[in-house]
Amino acid sequence: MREAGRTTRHISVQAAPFDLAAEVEKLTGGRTDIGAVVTFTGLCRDEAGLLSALELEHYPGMAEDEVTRVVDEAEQRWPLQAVGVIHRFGVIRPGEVIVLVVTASAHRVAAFEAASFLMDYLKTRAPFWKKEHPADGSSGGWVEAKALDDLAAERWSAAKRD
Amino acid sequence: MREAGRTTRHISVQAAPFDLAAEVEKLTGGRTDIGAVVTFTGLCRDEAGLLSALELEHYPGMAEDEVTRVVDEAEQRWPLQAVGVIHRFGVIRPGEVIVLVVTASAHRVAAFEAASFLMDYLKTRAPFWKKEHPADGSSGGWVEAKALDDLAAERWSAAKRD
Amino acid sequence: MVKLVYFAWVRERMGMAEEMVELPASVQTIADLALWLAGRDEGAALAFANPDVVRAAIDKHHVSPQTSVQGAREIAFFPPMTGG
Amino acid sequence: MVKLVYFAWVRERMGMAEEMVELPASVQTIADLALWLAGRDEGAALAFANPDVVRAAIDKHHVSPQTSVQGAREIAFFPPMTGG
Repeated sequence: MREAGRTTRHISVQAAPFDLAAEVEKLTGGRTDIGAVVTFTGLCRDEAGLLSALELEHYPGMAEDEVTRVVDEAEQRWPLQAVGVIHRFGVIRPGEVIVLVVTASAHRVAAFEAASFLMDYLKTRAPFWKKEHPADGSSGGWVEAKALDDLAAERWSAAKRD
Repeated sequence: MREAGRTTRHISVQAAPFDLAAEVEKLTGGRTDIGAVVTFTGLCRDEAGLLSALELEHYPGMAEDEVTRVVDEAEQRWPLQAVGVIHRFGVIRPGEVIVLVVTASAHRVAAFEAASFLMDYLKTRAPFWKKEHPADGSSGGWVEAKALDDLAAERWSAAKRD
Repeated sequence: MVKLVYFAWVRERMGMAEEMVELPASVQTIADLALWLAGRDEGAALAFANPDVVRAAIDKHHVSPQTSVQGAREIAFFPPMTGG
Repeated sequence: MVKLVYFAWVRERMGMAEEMVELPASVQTIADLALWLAGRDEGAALAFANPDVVRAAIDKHHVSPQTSVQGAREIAFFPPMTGG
């Protein structure tokens, strides 16, 4: 896991909560070659009290595969020493974590860009769907995909062409 | 600390190590309005075994003031719900943390951009200087500022003019 | 026989999570399959009412509407993703 | 009297971390002060050998070489920052 030139990686699609510090430690602990670690944590918001929970449906098998393909692409684009993605499914309450991305590199720009890229690509490519459970007990609906998320993902294609 | 519209902040210039998870919890724990948390951790590298430690000199008083001014500017540019900066001084060994930036926002782009901005500005504005202690016991020298870091900071001025 | 799987509101409108079907010879592409499914009943018609919105995967890889369904073992239909 | 403080290699070349000085009337700006200090001895000359590289702060705010030193209580000289 720790040889020079190899990227330590941890990918998981799971229902269970997880611990930020433990995940970072798992990826970077004991190493002295890492200069920069960026983490992104995506949480469930209560939308000013309107939301009691999000329910995340996923495509078992494809979710893991697609996250892996996105991580592969990030590793090809940036010199990463470690990369981790955990994406949860099932019922997630406000304040709970939905997704974690961790990137580690010798330098900060690679770590920042790779983490931002991973989130943009996961948003538009990983097969997960959010359903809202309103606090008033009504039936709720599926969260609509945002055109802005597609644009965010597309800027990485533009960057590649430059 | 937790009213709507107020940004929770924690700024510290200190010699002591700190705990990533505890700092994130301090800034975001118990809240249900945060959608995205980005952390940046900058660590001391051993430069393939050549370095035994970095010694960080700082300008007491001005370091805290300047970090505060940089955080003020980030808060003006992005809608942040919480922001934290911890910068250490003194002798720091490979694998140890030098700096931590935490940003929290309702949406991921603000959290990513603000964290990246904070690091670029801290690099070029916060009065800290790194001296290298080589592993072979020789006297070592001061780390030179990188022109690239100035360029990284300047792109935020360009972005403002757009 | 090919396995069809549905997710999110496509699943709800189809009224099922998966099914095994024998594709007629006229169904060559993902777009053909969507059109064929839409003609089956009211729920399916609603699921594919706006075929540009529905996404598809063959054997757990994203594909475009023009992709051939030949050799597919599992074909999935679902709305645009909203994870992350 | 004004307090001068030095950091990193400016401190090492000046041979001190701080000092109290009475500025002559000819020293109006940060650039004037750097030039005046550089004339004092060999170490100071080395510290300010490339005045474009040395940064300054007045009362803990970054300033440019053209900034007036009038009213300053504490003036700092240091190399470009390398924190973060």
